[in-house]
This record gives sequence, structure tokens and C-alpha cells, in this order.
Amino acid sequence: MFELIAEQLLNGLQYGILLFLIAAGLTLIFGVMDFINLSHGSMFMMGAYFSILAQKLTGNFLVAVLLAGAGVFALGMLIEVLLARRLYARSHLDQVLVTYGLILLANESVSTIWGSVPLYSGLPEILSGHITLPLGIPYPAYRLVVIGAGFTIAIALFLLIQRTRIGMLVRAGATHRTMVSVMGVNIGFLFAAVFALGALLAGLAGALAGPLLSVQPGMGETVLILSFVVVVIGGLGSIKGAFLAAIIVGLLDTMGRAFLRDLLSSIFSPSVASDTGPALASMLVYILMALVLFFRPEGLIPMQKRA
Amino acid sequence: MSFIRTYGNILTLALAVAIGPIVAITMNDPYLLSTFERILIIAVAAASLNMILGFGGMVSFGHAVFLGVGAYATGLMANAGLTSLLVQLPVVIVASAFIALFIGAIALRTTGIYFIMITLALAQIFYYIAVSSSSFGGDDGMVIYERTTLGGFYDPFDNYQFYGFVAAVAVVLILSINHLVGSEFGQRLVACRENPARAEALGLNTFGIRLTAFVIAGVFCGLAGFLLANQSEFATPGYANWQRSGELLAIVILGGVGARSGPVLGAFVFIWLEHALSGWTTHWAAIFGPLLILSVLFFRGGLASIGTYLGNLRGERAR
Amino acid sequence: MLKLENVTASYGAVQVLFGVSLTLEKGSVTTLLGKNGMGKSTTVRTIFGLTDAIGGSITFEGESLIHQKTHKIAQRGIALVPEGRQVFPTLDVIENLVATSRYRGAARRRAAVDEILNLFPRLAERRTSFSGLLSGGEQQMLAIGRALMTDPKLLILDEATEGLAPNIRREIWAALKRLKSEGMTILVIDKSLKPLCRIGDQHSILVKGKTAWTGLSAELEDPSSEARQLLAL
Amino acid sequence: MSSALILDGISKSFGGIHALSKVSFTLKTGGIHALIGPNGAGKTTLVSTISGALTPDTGTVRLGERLLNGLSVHERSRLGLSRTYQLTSLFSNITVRENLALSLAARETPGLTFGQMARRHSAKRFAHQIDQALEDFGLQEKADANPAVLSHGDRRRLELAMAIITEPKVLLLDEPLAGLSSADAETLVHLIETRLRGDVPILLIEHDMEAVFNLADDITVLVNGEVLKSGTPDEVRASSEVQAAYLSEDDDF
Amino acid sequence: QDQDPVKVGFVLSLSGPGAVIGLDMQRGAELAIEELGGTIGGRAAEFIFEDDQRKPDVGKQAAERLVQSEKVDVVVGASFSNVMMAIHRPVTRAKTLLLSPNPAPAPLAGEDCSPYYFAVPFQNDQPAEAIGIHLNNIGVKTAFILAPNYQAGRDLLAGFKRHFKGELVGEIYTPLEQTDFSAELTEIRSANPEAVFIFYPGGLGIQFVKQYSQAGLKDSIPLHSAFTVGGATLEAIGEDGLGVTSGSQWAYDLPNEANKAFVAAYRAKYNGIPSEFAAQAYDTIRLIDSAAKAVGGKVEDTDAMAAAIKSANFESVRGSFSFNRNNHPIHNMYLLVVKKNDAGELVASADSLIVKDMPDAYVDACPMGK
Ligand SMILES: Nc1ncnc2c1ncn2[C@@H]1O[C@H](COP(=O)(O)OP(=O)(O)OP(=O)(O)O)[C@@H](O)[C@H]1O
Ligand SMILES: Nc1ncnc2c1ncn2[C@@H]1O[C@H](COP(=O)(O)OP(=O)(O)OP(=O)(O)O)[C@@H](O)[C@H]1O
Ligand SMILES: CC(C)C[C@H](N)C(=O)O
Ligand SMILES: [Mg+2]
Ligand SMILES: [Mg+2]
Repeated sequence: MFELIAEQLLNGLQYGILLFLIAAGLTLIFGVMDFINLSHGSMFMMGAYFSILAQKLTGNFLVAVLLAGAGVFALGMLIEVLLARRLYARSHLDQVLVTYGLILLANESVSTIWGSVPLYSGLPEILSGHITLPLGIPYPAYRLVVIGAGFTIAIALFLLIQRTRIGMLVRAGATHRTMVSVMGVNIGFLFAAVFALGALLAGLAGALAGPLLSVQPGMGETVLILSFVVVVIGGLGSIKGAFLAAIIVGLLDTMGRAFLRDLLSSIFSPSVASDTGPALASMLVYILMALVLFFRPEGLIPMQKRA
Repeated sequence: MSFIRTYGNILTLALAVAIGPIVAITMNDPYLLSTFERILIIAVAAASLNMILGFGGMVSFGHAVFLGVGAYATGLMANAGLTSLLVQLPVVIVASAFIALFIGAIALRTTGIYFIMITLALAQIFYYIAVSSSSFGGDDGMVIYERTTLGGFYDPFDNYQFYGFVAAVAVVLILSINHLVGSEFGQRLVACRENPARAEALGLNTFGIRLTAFVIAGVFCGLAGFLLANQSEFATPGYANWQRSGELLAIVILGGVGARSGPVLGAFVFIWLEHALSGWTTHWAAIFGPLLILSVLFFRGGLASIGTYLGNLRGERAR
Repeated sequence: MLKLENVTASYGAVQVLFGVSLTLEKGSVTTLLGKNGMGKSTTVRTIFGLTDAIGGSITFEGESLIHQKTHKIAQRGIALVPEGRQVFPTLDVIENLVATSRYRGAARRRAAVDEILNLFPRLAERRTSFSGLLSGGEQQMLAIGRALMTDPKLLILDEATEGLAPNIRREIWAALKRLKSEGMTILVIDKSLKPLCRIGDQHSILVKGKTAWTGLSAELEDPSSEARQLLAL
Repeated sequence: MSSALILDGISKSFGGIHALSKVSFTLKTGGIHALIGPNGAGKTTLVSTISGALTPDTGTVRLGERLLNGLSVHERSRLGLSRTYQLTSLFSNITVRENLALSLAARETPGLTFGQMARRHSAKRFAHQIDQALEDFGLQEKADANPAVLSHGDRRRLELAMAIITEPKVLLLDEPLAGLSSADAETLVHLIETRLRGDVPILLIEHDMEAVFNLADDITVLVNGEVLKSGTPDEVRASSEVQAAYLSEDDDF
Repeated sequence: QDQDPVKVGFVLSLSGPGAVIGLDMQRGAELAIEELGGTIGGRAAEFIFEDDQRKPDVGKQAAERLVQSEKVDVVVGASFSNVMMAIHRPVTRAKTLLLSPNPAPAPLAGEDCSPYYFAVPFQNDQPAEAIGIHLNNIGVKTAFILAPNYQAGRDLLAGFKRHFKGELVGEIYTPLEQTDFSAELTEIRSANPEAVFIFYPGGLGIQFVKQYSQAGLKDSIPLHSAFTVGGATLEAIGEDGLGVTSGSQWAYDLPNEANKAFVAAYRAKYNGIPSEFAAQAYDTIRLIDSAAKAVGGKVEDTDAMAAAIKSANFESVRGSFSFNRNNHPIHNMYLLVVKKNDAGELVASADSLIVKDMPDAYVDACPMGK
């Protein structure tokens, strides 16, 4: 039993970190720049597809992941220059509609180019096996790599946003864009770069998640809402918050799926439990979000307090 | 000119109602009515969203939940043999009001982006209740075997008669919404959006006004759900998911936020385009997506503002 | 140093500036006066390219600023303390100072921050507060500090002391005086005539988007002068 | 003279910052009471605790006999408490006239009003009062313009007009003169002097000392959230503490 | 003759997450149509494909349009059971023939059976029932079963439980959109069953089987399935699928002539191994054609057509089969095992016969023809 719980905790942690990877780019574009980017999920999907393409071309997983990131970076830059920069000053609603249009376009392009059959992103031999952890828990090696990557990106991003002037400038530009350029900063370039960086992170996440999730058109939407949830629960613009929230959501979701049914069946009849258990498990994350926003409307670690 | 300004939205609505039968009769294909039925139904839902969004500034990303509530309430009753309009309407109204009150009371404690997200979260909770409750048919949804009856007054399975029923209800609902946003209440709702602190300081109970608007909008959308259930003879969790809420937002924005003719125009163009394009190619989204993008970039006030260019054929805008 | 000649500008179809001319000598303090809505802020916006000049010329150190990007104009050494403060509300006090600073090197920047905090001790007490939560006066000090952090050659203050308490106003005037003595060129917009007369070398009055009067402090101090007429009701 | 507004022991802190500590004073009926103090002293915070926008940590607020603690902003407003904002706060997409009408209507029928006719005629219903206010505040020519296009001075006047048109029992003015040119400022001071003095007790926050000493019957000086001095203008002017903490001539540099 | 062309309407999942299966079915159907030279029963024919996006409401609209606007003679659809539940009634109520090329949900085999509705490939439960029987045969005592939580998932697990005699140590329904199974895999490991049975069609199956292998479970607990490893998914699953078994009425290497011809033609046209879904759609078109021929091209005579379909007078790629009283098949169930064929391709190959001439479990509940 103890091992079961330990292993499920590890699963939850790993899922949480994966969520953070996906949400990381969103904390930049949505949390810091204050741009509602529904097509973030599409960037994630493009990352997965680009990585498969690059694997075919180069045969090397690591190179493929990096190439995928670079590809999505370029795509992000393109979208920023063509669309996003016209929308910063507009309402959130306009951003919603435009990026919703992008989702449609992205899904359709992907299924036209690669077909709608799910593709599988391969793994190098050494990562496709499992490793035996303390307590004798066998754990897929690749999932451990994902955990490592998540931590690394979390730290790098935290330093970038909280400890460099770039982070400050982006936060400043999100509220007073003209003022930043009046102070002599090329805000247009800065925003394009950060937007593309957000896309890059989404792309990397997609490339890394490819082997864990099904690579198919529309794969972005299932994670999109969860990444928004993570960013909002964490507190807009807070990397620490997003990381914390992602882990909590990951653990909650996994533990809910794993134990809620058994827990309920010790109280209710098994049929009630097997009916409500999974239902409640899928709701847990949203219940959490509603509770957090109710009691701490600015998220767990609020970064932005508006005047 | 001022006639069109004042009555433009009524004109738009009249055209939207008339075009269905005209097309169906000319093409001699009554089935075509069903697309126009859906346009009117979604227009009701969009108008209710436009009321809280365009006038009250409340960006609800969970509005479709009321479509679901209305549809499931109707479906459960219909399949239990309660098909009379006189039974169904009150139940749908009470059910959606109740849930709107619950969601609104919680969500309205927040504003801005947090409001968007909390409405999404609460709507998802109801979505998952529908998905996982086996008595509602779970993920698969629920087939509805009987349409609402009016005491034998009309044949709900006759295409033209049913269209008449849908159109009549939709027109009443949309006109009621237009009346509301034009009333003093509507103006106060706008005041609460424009400057909540000042409105409160003037003595307006901003929370109360917003919550009232939210509940009213929920009820109207619930009634749209009632129509939708009848029209499609089906209730699915898909009616209540976030994509559907996003679609409603898209329709409102496309039509023109805060324009009274906006929801009808938006629903018409959105659904008709989707219908026409998907009949033409399975890759319709590749055309539809860019069209949405272009419309935001170039028609800043939505479809309703195109009228301005074409001789002011639009309703009064509240913004 | 900065020269505006017959500048005209409009917001969309509404023309607001009808011929503004100004000449700022290096190391001097120039004031821009005028009643509400006469185009003072618009003049400043036009210098920064935020409002497009439709006619006339603007040159800084001999080079034209017209049709230049805003950030390029700023990079030449012009800094602004804008009307309404416009501090970055989601950044704390220190971050506001550091974010757009043009001092290179952490040590140099830290020294500059210390100087500003010396100038406005009130800010030192609030150093980790989000600037959106500061009182109006505190925000004004921060906006001035932020402008100074770009090491400007020309400092422009729009409504330099709006909403400030008398003692702070005095400190700000003193600070400007010190900056002037260090050789900075300053353009200041404000409504309190007395201190403006003391600190300013040269004054211009805008009436309905036109430079209506330019002269020296002595003339402005005379209550019966033409200048006073232009500023009164 | 009886008391219109009584504050007793108000404290408020934000995190570690003590914005107000045990502030007490009384606003007499019919008088103008100025509240002055350095930037960040807590003046706006105090106004917000009176209006109900902030809840004080300790202390009570009374309007005449009535205890206001626990009432919401709109409830207090209906009891006759009106305020203006330090930064102008108007409804910028409806006309000046409609701004005033909204102000009156909100006070008259606080409940939900769904009638269409009501709106059409609300402007007419209140026409007399509104015309009077427009005239008093010199806004006749701007009646049908939206505040968004008004000059700063006009907007400050409208801000004030909206606060007093409902004939409040107490008026809280947060820096009404800020940003006004001297000419505009003079007009507004004159307006307060002639139109308001005596009718309604006023709590006036202002950094313009000329105006304060011209208008105020009583002055309270707030420094670091504490009352440093309360008294008549002459007493305050004479206080060396006040001189040091706050007052000092503009050109004394 | 100047007859109108025969109209056949399709409702398939051609976009969205269900398209993996829907598009495969479209390919199978198009192959059959091509072989028939675009005719049905010797008459010129028109084929209309509608996309249901795997959404019941969309499918229902599509079906109604086909029936009411296009006035088709036969509707072929859907790809998934939830859509089938939604289109079944409007089509049969209009007395139009409805042939399922894939889903056959339990209610439609029992109480809600209809003379106008035919499930061509199977009844949903059957492949799972077969695996249950197979596990009994090989002496498995404990099993863990999983499926997505929707009509077909519930049908299949019910089918498995109907015959399996051992102990169920776990039964999990996952949300339809869930693709990461780490928590479930941990539960499986902890329950340590002798066998695992899954129904994860399309992309879900790719993920489950890969993750099962990555977690190191594949070597210790054999994996059994239905509709999970096959032509549509094996390429993506790769070597991790080796050894996984399925229950099915069809395999690409069933040795009958019709099948050989089908597989060869499919390979020639699409350059790949057909999936069971393609085979089923292929069968469905050929069944319609055979019936149309039997009624002399008078497809408008619905009752005659229904009778002709019921006699199932054609060479099915699955070998012999016939329709039961409830218009559901009686046919053989085979055990398929994933292995590498001689050409080195990964295939689900027929290994042995599990049940001969198997009827479905619901026929008794169907009032039709009693
Ligand atoms: N965005 C705008 N669009 C249209 N007109 C504007 C805009 N901004 C300002 N104006 C108008 O331009 C004129 C000049 O405004 P400006 O802000 O330059 O005046 P100012 O001299 O700075 O006044 P103040 O002392 O009140 O700050 C005013 O009449 C104002 O109404
Ligand atoms: N919401 C808040 N959170 C944290 N600190 C706050 C908040 N509001 C005000 N403060 C702080 O409380 C103190 C008092 O602020 P307040 O706005 O009352 O000052 P004020 O006297 O009105 O100043 P001014 O004359 O500059 O307007 C300031 O130091 C300010 O930074
Ligand atoms: C076999 C599966 C892919 C489809 C299943 N029969 C269903 O109804 O959904
Ligand atoms: Mg100005
Ligand atoms: Mg203040």
C-alpha cells in the first residue's frame, strides 16, 4: 500500500511537471504580457509534430526536440509580427477570437499535412525502458527525464522573469506599453521576442510530451484549459505560483483518479462510488480552481497587484 | 435614417426569421429549416451572453453551461413523459435561474481575467456532472424522444410548424433581452461596467445589479437550451463544454459586442458559414479560422458595425 | 539643444497644435505654460513621436526627430515624467527605477538608485511596495526618479508637482535646481508660477495650440504683463 | 453646532504599512473641514474608510447618530454620503446630462427598474435639477458632450456636480483642485464658497494651501496616519510642527 | 433506363479525434465503390459522405439531412456508438435503411432493434466476450479490465465479464479524452493480475500500449485487447505492440478468397495493411450491392431491400456469416496476435479460432421476428 501511494505520488508529480512545462510559456504570454493566447495549445501541438518530423530527418531525439523548439519559436515570431502585435492594445475578447481562429487553422493544417491518425514520437533506446527507484519502484526512464527538464525550465524562467531586467520590462510593458518606449526601450522587439519565447516553451513541451501523449490534431485543446487553470491558480505572472499550482493540480488529479473511487466505496455503495468517483475526480481540478479564486482571487502567489 | 437606427435590430431579427421559410419553400426542401432554427436558437443564447458581456462587461467563459442545463432539463422531462410547454418552461426557468444564481454569486466576487476563469471552472464542474452521470447518458448524451407539445395545438414534427414554434419563442426572447438592455436597468448595468466604484458611490448596488443580470442571462440561455433540445432531439455534454462557450463568445464578438443586432448577425454568419463550408469541404476550419481572424482585424465593431458603412443599418450601440 | 519650429499636430481629424515654436538652450530651464487643454501635453507627445507632427520641424542637437521611433528619440537622451505619472504598477519601486535605466553595470546602477533614494527618502521606505499601491505623491517622485535613471541630457516634466504636498513640491523644485546646476537641460510644465519664475530661464505660453508668448521671468512676475493676461481667465 | 460625521479611533494597515492609526475627529454641520498632510499620510485611505470602500481595522464611523460600520458603499451613499475621487471618475461614454441623471436616478429608485420609459424620460424627469446644476457649474454648453472629450477643468466640475446634485448630508472632496490651472481653480473655489458653504458639511482634502486657508473653518493635519494637529486655520498655520512636517512656502528653495 | 441514381449516404467521423477510424472506413468503402465502378445493384449510384466529428448532435443533423434533404436510399454509419445512438432513431423512423459499418451498441441489438437497422460487423460485446472465453481456456484466474467511459466501452467490458470465470481485480473506465495512463498502470502493477484486458480504440490505444511497455508491465502481465492493435494503430505503436492479443471477427490474413482479394486490392490502392474498420466498411458496401442486385435494382422498395440484406448473400471478407433474428451477425471469433510477418511488417495475425458461429448476447431481448 505504501509503495502504491508513493508511486502514485510520483505519477502525480510527473504529471504536474508536465503541466508546468506546458503552462510555462503561457505564464509569459498570458501571465506576464497579459495576452490571452488560446492558440498556445496549438504551439504545443506544433512542437510535437515538428519533433516527429525532425526525428525522421535527423534520427536523434535530443536534436529533434531542440529543432522543434526552434521551429515553434520561428512560428511564434511570425504570429507575433502578423497578428499578436495588433492586438495587445485591444480587448481580451479580440485576442480570444483571433487565437481561436488560429486553433482552427492549426488543427486543420496539421491534419492536412500529417493526417489525423495519431503519430508516435519515438524515444532513444536508453530512455524507453524503466529504472528501478528506491523502494523497488520501477519507473519509466523517460518520465524521470521530463521531471528533470521541468525543474530546469522552471528555474531558468524564474530567473529570467524575476531577476533580469527583461522580465521587469515585459511586466512594465504589459500595463504601460507606450511608457516603456518613451523610456527608450524597443518594446516592439522585446514583446516579439518574449512572445516567441513563450511559443518556444510550448514547442519544447510538445516535443517532450509527444512520447507521453497522443500526437494528433486537437491534442493542444485538452491541455490548453488545464494550462490556463495552472497559470490562474498560481497567480498571474508568477513562475513560482505556476510551478506550485501545476504540482498541486497534477497530484490532485492523479490521486483523485487513483484513490477517490476506493475512498467513496468505503462510504457509499460500490455502484454509487464507481459512478461518482471518476466524475468527482475529473471535477477536482476545477473545484480547486473555484475555491482558490473564491478565497484568494489573485491566485496562490499573486504577483500583479493592480492599482 | 433614425428609423433604421432605432429599429435596425428589429429589422435584422425579422429578416433572420423570414429567410428560413423563404429558402425552404424556394428550394422545396423543408429540412433546410433546421439550420435556420439553429441560427435563431444560438442567437438567443448569444443575445443573453451579449447582455452580460456587451452591457455588463462580464466575460463569461462558461455561458454554454446554461444551454446544457436547459437541454438536459427538457430532455429529462420529455423522456419522463412531461412534454407540455406549461410544465417544461417553468422547470427550465427555475433550474437555470438556480444554477446561474450559484455560479454568479461565486464568480461575481471576482473581476476581469479571474471572472473569465472562474466562470470557466464552475461551468466545467457542471459539464463533468453531465459527462459522468449515467442517468444523463454520460459522455454519449441523451436521445430525446418527444418534442414539447402545446396541447395538440401544433405538430412538433412538421418542419414548418416546428420552425414557427422555434421562431416565435426566439423572437419573444430576443425582444425581451433588447428591452432589458434598453431599460433603466440596462443603463445601470452599463454604469456598473464603466465605473463600478463610482456607481457604487452613487448608491447603486453593483453586485446586486450584476447578479440580477447574470441570472436573467442564465435563464434566457437556459431557454435557448430548451429550444436546442427540442430542435436536435438530443442533449449532450457537448452543449455545455468550454468550446461551446468559446463559440458563443466568438459569435457575440463577431456580431459586435454591445450591439443589439450583433448576436443575430453573428449567429447567422457563424452557423451559416460553418454549415455551408462544412457541406463543401471537410477542411472547412482552414477557411473559417482565417475568416474569423480577418473579421476581428478589419471589422473592429463586429458585423453590426458594417451597417454603419452601409448607411447606418444598425442598432444603437451601448458602448 | 531642442528646437521646435511651427509644429502642428492633430488627433485624427481634430487638430490640436497650430504652430508651436520653442527653443531650449543647453543647460537652461524652459517652462511651458497655458491653461487646461491648450496643448502642452500634446506638444510633449509630439516631441516623443507619440502624436504625429503634421507640419513644422523638431530637432534635437541638430538632428530631426520627426518620423523617428519613440524609443530611438528617448535613446538620444530625452526623458519624460508624464502627466498622470504612469509608473509601472506591477513593478515595485526599485524595479521601476532599474527596469528602464540606461546606466550599464549593476554597480553603477545601484549607485544611481541610491542617489534617487537619497533625493526622495520617502521612496526608500517603500522600496519593495508595488508602485500601483503608492500614494499619488509617492508615485510622482518615483516617476521623476525613473526618468533620471536614464541619465538624460534633457528632462521633460509634464505637470511636475500635480497633487504634491507643499513640502514635497519644495523638494522637487530644489531637486530641479540642483540638476540645473549640474548642467541638465529641463523643460517643465506646471501651474505654480512663483517657483517656475525662480527656476526658469525662459518661459513660453501656449494658447489654443500656438506659442502666444515667449519671454523671461521678470516679465512673467509682473502681474500686469501681457503674459499674465494670457494665463488668466 | 451639532456633528455631521464622527470618526472615532480609526486604524487601517496594509500588510506592514500603518496607513491610519487611531484617527478621530468630528465634522460639524455646515462647516468646511480641511484634511491636509504629506503625500501618503493616509488622507485618501481615510476617505475610503468613511465611504465604505475600505473596512477599517478598528474604529467607528457615524453619520449623525447613525453607525455606518458594516454598511456597504451604496448603502452609505443612500444615507447621504457623497464623495469625489482624487483622479476624476466619470461615466465617459454617456453625456454630461446623463451622468447627472444617473446620479439622481440612482438615489431616487435604488431598486431594479426594468421600465423602458423610465430611461427615456429620466433626463426629463430630473430636467429642472440638472439644468440648475449645469448652470451652477458652468457646464450648460457641454451638457450633451461625453466627458471623454471635456477639458480637465470641466471634468473636475462635473465630478463635483455629480456628488452634490443629490443633496447629500455629507460631502467628501478628495483634491478637487488637483491639475486645474489657477484660473480654473479659482472658479471652483468660488463655487464651493457660494454654492455649498453652509448647506452641506464638507471634508476637503487639498494640497493647495491658498484654497485650504481660504475655505476651511477647521483643519486637521494627518502625518504618517496619525493626527498631528487639529484646530482653526490660524492655529494650524502657527504650529511649528505642522510647518516642519508639511507646510513650507513653495518658493523657499 | 432514366432512373435516378441510387443514393447512399455516409455518416462517419472524418475530422477530430475519431477521424483515425472514420477515415479508415472511408477508404474501405471507397475501395469497394471503385471495384463496383460506382454502381449499386447495377444502377448508377451517388455516394455522399458527411462528417460527424464524433459528436452525436452533429451526426444526428447529418443523418437527418441525408434522409430528409438528400432522400438517400441507404445510410451507412456511424463510426462510433455514441453517434449511432443519436442517428438510429431519426433514420429508422423515416423508414430508411441504416447499416452500421462499425458500432453496434447493446440497446440496438436488444429492445430497440429495428427491421431497418443492420449491424454488419458484429455486436460490440462480441470481441470482448471472445477474449473472456479465451482467458478461461488458457486458465487465467485474475484479470484487470479498462475502457473509455462511453457506450462502446461499457458494452465491451460487459461482454468480457459475461463469460470470464476468474476474479476481476480491477475495472476502470477512463474519460474518453484521457491519454496519459500512468495512474492506472500503477494500479495494475499493484493489483498484479494474471491478465489485462483493454478496449482503447484509435489514439488511446497507441498511448496505452506504449506506456504499458514503458512501465515494464508488458514482460510480466500479458495484454489482451479489442479494437486496439490493428492496421490503424500498429505502425504508431511499433514493437511495443508485439505479442498483444485481440478478439476479432476478422484478420488481414484470414485465408478466404474474398479477403485475399480485398487485402491485395487495398495494398495496391493505399499501400498499407487494411484495418478491421476498412474491412467492415468494405463489407458493408458489398452487402448493399448484393442486396440491390437481389431486388433487381429496386432499392426504393425498402422492405424488399431489408429482406435481401438479411439473407446476406455475398462473400464477406470474414468468411461465412449470417444475420440473426435481430439483424446482428452470427459469425466466428478469432484470436489475433501481433507479430512480424514474413515481410517484416507488424501485423495482427489470426492465431486461432475462439468461438465458432457466435450469436450476440442480446438477441433474446429483441421482439423482432419472435
Ligand atoms: N486622444 C485625444 N483625442 C482627441 N483630442 C484630444 C486627445 N487628447 C487630448 N485632446 C484634446 O487636445 C487638446 C489639448 O490637450 P492637451 O492634453 O495637450 O492639453 P494640456 O495643455 O496638456 O492641458 P492640461 O493642462 O489639462 O493637461 C484638448 O482640447 C484635448 O481635449
Ligand atoms: N491598497 C493598498 N495596499 C497597500 N498600501 C496602500 C494601499 N492603499 C494605500 N496604501 C499606502 O498607504 C499610505 C497612505 O495612502 P493614501 O493614498 O491614503 O495617502 P494620501 O494621504 O491620500 O496621499 P496623497 O496626498 O499623495 O494622495 C501610502 O503609503 C500608500 O502607499
Ligand atoms: C470499435 C470501436 C472503434 C468503435 C466502437 N464500436 C464504438 O462504437 O465506438
Ligand atoms: Mg497636460
Ligand atoms: Mg490621496
